[in-house]
Amino acid sequence: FAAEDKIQVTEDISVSADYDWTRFKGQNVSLNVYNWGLYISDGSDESVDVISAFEELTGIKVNYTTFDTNESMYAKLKSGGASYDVIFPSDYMLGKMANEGMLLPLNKENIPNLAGISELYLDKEYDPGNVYSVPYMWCMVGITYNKDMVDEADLEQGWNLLWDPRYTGQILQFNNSRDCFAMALKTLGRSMNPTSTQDIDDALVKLQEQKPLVQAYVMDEVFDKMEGGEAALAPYYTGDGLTMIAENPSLGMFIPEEGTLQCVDAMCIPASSQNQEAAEMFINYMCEVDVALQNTLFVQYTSPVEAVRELLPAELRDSELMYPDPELIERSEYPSVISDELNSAMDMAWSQMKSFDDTGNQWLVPVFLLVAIAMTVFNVWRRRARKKRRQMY
Amino acid sequence: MIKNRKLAAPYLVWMVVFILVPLAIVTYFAFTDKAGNFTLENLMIIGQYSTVFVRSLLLAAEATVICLVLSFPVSYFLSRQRAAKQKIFLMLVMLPMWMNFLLRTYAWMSLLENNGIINRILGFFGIGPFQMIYTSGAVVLGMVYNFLPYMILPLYTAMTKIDNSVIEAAQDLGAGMFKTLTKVLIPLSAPGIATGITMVFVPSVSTFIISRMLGGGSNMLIGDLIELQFLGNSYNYNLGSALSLVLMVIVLLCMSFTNGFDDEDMEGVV
Amino acid sequence: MKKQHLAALQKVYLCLIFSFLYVPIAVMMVFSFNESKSRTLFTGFTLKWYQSLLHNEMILEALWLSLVVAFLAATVATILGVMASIGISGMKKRTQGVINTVSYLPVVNPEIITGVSLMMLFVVYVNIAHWLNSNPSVPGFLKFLPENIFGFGTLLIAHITFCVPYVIFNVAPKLRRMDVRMYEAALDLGCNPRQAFFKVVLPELMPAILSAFLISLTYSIDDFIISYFSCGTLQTLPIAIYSMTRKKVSPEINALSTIMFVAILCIILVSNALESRSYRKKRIKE
Amino acid sequence: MSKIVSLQNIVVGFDGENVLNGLSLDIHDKEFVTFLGPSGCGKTTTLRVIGGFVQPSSGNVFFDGQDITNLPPYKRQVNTVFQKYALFPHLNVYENVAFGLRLKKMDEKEIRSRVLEMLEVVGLKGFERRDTTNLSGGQQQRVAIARGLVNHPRVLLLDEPLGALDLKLRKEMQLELKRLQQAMNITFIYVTHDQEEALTMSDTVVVMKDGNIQQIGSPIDIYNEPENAFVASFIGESNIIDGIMLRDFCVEFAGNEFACVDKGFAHNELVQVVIRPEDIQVVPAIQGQLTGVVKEVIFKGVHYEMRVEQAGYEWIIHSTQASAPGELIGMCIGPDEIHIMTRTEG
Amino acid sequence: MSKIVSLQNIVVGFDGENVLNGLSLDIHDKEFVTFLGPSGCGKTTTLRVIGGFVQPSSGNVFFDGQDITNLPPYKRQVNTVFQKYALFPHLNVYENVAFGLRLKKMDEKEIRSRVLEMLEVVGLKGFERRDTTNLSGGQQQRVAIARGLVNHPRVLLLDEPLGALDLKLRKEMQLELKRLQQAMNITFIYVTHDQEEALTMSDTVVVMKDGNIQQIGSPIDIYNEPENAFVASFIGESNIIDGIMLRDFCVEFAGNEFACVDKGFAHNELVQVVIRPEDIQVVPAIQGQLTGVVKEVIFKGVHYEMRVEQAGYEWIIHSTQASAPGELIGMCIGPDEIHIMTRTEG
Ligand SMILES: Nc1ncnc2c1ncn2[C@@H]1O[C@H](COP(=O)(O)OP(=O)(O)OP(=O)(O)O)[C@@H](O)[C@H]1O
Ligand SMILES: Nc1ncnc2c1ncn2[C@@H]1O[C@H](COP(=O)(O)OP(=O)(O)OP(=O)(O)O)[C@@H](O)[C@H]1O
Ligand SMILES: [Mg+2]
Ligand SMILES: [Mg+2]
Repeated sequence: FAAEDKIQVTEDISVSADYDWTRFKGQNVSLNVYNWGLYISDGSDESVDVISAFEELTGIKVNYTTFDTNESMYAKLKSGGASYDVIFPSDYMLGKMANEGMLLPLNKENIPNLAGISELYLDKEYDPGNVYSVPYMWCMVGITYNKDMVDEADLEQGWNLLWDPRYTGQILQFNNSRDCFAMALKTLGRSMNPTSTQDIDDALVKLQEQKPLVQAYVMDEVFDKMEGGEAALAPYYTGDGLTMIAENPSLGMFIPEEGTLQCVDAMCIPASSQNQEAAEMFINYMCEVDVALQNTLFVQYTSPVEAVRELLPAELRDSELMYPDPELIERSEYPSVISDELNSAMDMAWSQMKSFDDTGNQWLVPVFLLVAIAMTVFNVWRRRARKKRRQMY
Repeated sequence: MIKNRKLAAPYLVWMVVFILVPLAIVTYFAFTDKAGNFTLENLMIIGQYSTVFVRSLLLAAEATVICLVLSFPVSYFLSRQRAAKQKIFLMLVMLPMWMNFLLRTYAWMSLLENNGIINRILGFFGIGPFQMIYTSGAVVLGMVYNFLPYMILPLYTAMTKIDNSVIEAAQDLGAGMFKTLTKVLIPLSAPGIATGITMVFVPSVSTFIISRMLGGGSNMLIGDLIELQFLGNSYNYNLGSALSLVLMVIVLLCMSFTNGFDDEDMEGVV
Repeated sequence: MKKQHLAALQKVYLCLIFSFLYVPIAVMMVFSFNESKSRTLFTGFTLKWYQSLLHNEMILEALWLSLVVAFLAATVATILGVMASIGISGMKKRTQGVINTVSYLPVVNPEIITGVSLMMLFVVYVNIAHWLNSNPSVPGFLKFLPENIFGFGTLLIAHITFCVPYVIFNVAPKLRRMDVRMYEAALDLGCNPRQAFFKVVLPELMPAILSAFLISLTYSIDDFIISYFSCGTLQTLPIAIYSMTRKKVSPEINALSTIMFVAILCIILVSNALESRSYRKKRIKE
Repeated sequence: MSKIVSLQNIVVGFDGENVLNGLSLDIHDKEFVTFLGPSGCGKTTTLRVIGGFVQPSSGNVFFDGQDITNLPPYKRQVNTVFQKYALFPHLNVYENVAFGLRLKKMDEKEIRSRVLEMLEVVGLKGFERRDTTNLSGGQQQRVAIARGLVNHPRVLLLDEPLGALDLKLRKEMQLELKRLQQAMNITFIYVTHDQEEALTMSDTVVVMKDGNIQQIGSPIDIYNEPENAFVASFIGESNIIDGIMLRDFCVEFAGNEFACVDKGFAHNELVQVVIRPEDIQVVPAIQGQLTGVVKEVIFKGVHYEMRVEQAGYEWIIHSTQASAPGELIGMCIGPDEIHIMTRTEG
Repeated sequence: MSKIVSLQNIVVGFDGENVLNGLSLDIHDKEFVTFLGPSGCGKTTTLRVIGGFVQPSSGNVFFDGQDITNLPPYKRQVNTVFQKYALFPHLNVYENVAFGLRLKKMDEKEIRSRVLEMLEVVGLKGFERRDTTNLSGGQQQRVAIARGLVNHPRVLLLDEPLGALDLKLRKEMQLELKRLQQAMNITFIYVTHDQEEALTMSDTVVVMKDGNIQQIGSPIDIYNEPENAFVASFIGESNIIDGIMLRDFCVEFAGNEFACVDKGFAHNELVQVVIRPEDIQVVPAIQGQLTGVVKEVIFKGVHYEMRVEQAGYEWIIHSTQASAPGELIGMCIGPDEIHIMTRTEG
């Protein structure tokens, strides 16, 4: 690249010069950015602080805050609890929000860097034509394993490994119904996205079967657990798998051949945004090669920006986990948007699975309530009686 | 001025707007569906979650009883110390509450894990390792740890009001240690016990962080269930409201049973 | 002989309980000096987490916000609560009971209910404001309600709401037990009612008010769930901590907690020492 | 002596019951006046009416001739020493005493000199910096008095200020209070239910019962000429017997005729006779006007207290000589020692 | 009468200071013994040693000849009525009294009859179901006594049981307690700091000061023959003057020689002379053995209290006749009224 095409913002970041980065300078514009926790190169651990670079470049103040699940982000936006300018929902959530009219269509003229995004990640069913979103990071679900505890030959089993009774008590499972059900469905040979309540019922049986083998249902605790050698097997996201392997070399990760879920976290603009154009500038900035590179280095997820791959260190560039076999990708699915009805059924099944091993029946709650009421009535009566007795003297 | 009822006006307004109205909204949602039509379905569905309720109540009850048993002697000993010492000990009881709740629980994870500190120490002596984390025992432990001060403080407050001479009187009349305990000490600290039970039982029933972190999420409690409605796939706040309502009713029943909302009893709790 | 045994037993027991309370905290503090990020293996001593804490703007900003909100909320809650206690004390027993019961609700309600219900309230407000502002048939002078309320204001309101009851439960009983004659004595000596309140009643309630303030501060700094639903785009310290768990808790947080713990300990120790010194001084003078 | 406080037809009710029923009373300047009566008779209430803490539902309070019925407490030239002192616990001794002066925005120097002077008067010199909570009861009491007196009130109200002290300290403080009142030369209105205290200190004693005044008079009047049986029995131990006034200077009781010094009663009027225990002389049985059997003898230090049964009535007799229980003794009562009152109930 | 409780060389220390310094004492069966002394002298501590609540650091406690020093309270045949009653607030009157019997696993019928009987004895029949917290002080006091007595203890310990009651009630209860002791025919060990109470009730009075016994004797002995100035001044008001015992039956004090009934002192021994205020006769100035000027006259009901200055000493005189302040009067003191003690400090 020729130097004159670039504006050098910091030592590590240069951005393309044929974009008017400075049109908001001095206008006191600020952006509310809502991202996953620790999901951007933020200057910690000797990384590059891409946000302050953006602020320096454009004069836009970024108010950066974080969330921990798609659902909490959704709940907050849905309720009108806050107005953001840029959010980073995952695929299925993105689709759901788009369906519900919670997102603004992007003005692609303001995001020329969209051109640098690999075709592989564009125009998916959750957002056909990328009307609402620009992918930010991509990953797949794989299984991390501890080489000291797992026989490499067993990896042949694919997803069924997670149902292998030899690893009883050493399996960690997602504490997230969507991913769990996807795996269960896969082992049943169906699509990873439930399409009927029958799917959900069958998957539930499968998950209940698995439950005795599971040590714990975890999300990000998985880092500690796997790195600390607490468990042998854990399905998780490939990007995070890379991070874990970097911390603990005795860990490995594989993606089952039969196919898996792939996930995208994408950048969108909520309907309530007041600064669409500035938000689009931010999205464009995030798609700059240098920025995407720094983010990838920090987060270890796969960047959809095509040019990044070449700039990565060899072990990442050639990693099967970061850039899996396209055929495998072909066999994999994105989580789809599913109906409210199925969602409710899934939540219900999920909680049934979680409270599964105990015996108990529906009558217990009313009985409990009745007992409580009886006790209260008795109590009130007793107090009355005592009062009366006192008054008698 | 000293009994100027007008002074309560700002709070009363505040109370109505920010306590009662929101609860009314919750109640409204509990009895409507997503389209805003009246329905009892939300409440009916709850029946299917009975196991969750039962387990939550049982675990919370277990934690409460353990807290009570542990705190009783502590509070008694504290209440019999000199005033200056009592102050220091009280501070010591309160101090852990200043640490972030999540971090304290995290610390317990470090202790209890299979490769955690306790197992490492035990391994040093050639014992173990034991599976401690991700058992319901660990959940109860987490509850006990986090809510113990809420039991100690009201018990202590109740016990400072027990005159030493009453205990001596019991001994004088022929009561040994056990009888003094059952016939005098326990009945007299009853208000404190009641408050303590409420203060431990309620947050134990509704916690979801403890069960997730120490219980490995394999057992769902009411707190998780409510959270699931607001922060789950289905985003069913109607059901969430209904669950909240039922939980609130249970809690209020428990409370009306233990103490009659007397602020005197609340003293020192908080 | 027997009594000594009992005393020894008592000491041992107290030791056990207090170590139960403090072991996790000690673990946390020790591992804030840990070289590696491991939570279970101490690999070497370092202060780097403290250094990086000083440079972590997100945490520092969140901490700052938490402290500001906590101080404001505790202050407002204390003022509101003290006023309420005084007002309530003049009411009939029955009314008092009702008010106490309602005040008790935020204390016993699961936090998530309080958080969500408050959020719903704010949303309802936003909807009303929006309708008023956008409906052409509404006269112009009614279009003054701001729509963008989520943020500092709502956060503060939420914190005040769950703090006030604690203030009331701390102050009201003290007020009730206070000798009315103290107040009358002040009147007798020439105070008008307002002066009597500020010169006598308030100082008398001061310990209770202070502890109520401290408690409010604690709860406010520690609160996550209620804040989460009412903070808008802001981020308090607990929210920052929770969302950081996307990967794992950074030892920086251990470092922060250690610093806060030590700071609080120091404040308590110093205030205790001052108190006992002035006490001793008094005794010496006798 | 001019009237300084005057109560006219004061009625006070709590919860629909009248605690004071139209009480009227004049208090003269520079007097030591004591309200004496059993617990709950309305003494404190009367004091609080004067202090301005209780609004009478009818009637007027005059101070120095002016109607102050509706004046709030902080505008009255009256200070109060409360039943349990009501010292300000957050202030030390000096600040407690200086409290009233501070409110008057007095010069700091002047405050200092007046407070120190007053502390010296009550014997608490050198206690300025002490916490009031660490003081003994007697010392607290004196701080409370100093706090009132330092404002130079025209009237000081004292509500059982010695109630919480033990006997010895009480006796000392009684004398001290009396001296203080004379030294300051102001009016003290004092409330007590201890008759000995009332007699020891007062210029005028007001005996109350159930919100009504029973008798007003000097201690000697009250003791020696009680107007009714209640006053007689409340002021010291008494033998109170029903009798008949046969004619002037002659009364019949206990089955015997006695000479007395009272007159002016109707012929055969039913009366009550009061005889103080120490006024009955014990004589050999044959010489006595009355004879009785000794039931019980109690040593009281200064004297023996004997309970003597005579014709169904139990006499209390104080005598320096003890008779043995069971002994038959005679009793003589001089005319001077017999006090006649019209008969009332109770 | 046999010894029932015997203390031998009891030493008790708190915080390194000895509260009791080697106290020895025998208490006889069926006596009414009173510990009398100023606040903080160790009365309560002595009682608690007997009750078993305080372990003496040295010395032994015998009960009926057996060493019970190490027996816990609940195994002693002794019951206590505590300083502030210490009733169980969660139990009603009946249950409070039945508490001790219940612990003995007695038959419910027997318990009932004994409790009701005991409540009748203390005059609380019909109060069985009442809450103790709503009772008046005197009633609470009686419940506490019944609770102790119902167990038929050999010894009942009472720690200032009347301290919280008002004067009138106190006097009534004193008599009642004495009667109760005689009716039950057991030993009462009673603590008070009120000398009149001690004199009124006791068979034996033990006067204590600073953890030491000053004198043991009957009320009359203690009052009339105090062994030292402390006892004399503590038991009733006294004039205590330094004097010189010139020879047997003749003592010099206040600048004059007086006949007395004491002998056996050394020649010219320095002594203290105790004269009770009521034992000084007031006579016209010329007839007096001593003459003095009346400083102050206080009406006390039964008598006048006069303070008379004579040669720098202020005499307290009780007389039924008042002299005017400023008057010169004569004082006569009979030989019987002069009590001689060896001189001690304080
Ligand atoms: N604020 C009040 N509310 C209701 N009743 C009251 C109040 N103050 C006094 N009383 C009642 O008025 C009566 C007289 O009370 P007061 O305090 O004047 O008596 P007292 O003579 O001072 O008695 P004590 O010697 O016990 O102090 C009592 O029966 C009391 O219960
Ligand atoms: N548990 C204790 N710890 C420390 N000191 C004590 C204790 N009990 C009593 N004392 C001290 O021992 C001394 C004697 O106390 P004790 O209670 O026997 O006095 P008392 O004669 O009963 O006085 P009072 O008439 O005030 O009841 C006091 O100085 C008291 O402070
Ligand atoms: Mg009164
Ligand atoms: Mg005592």
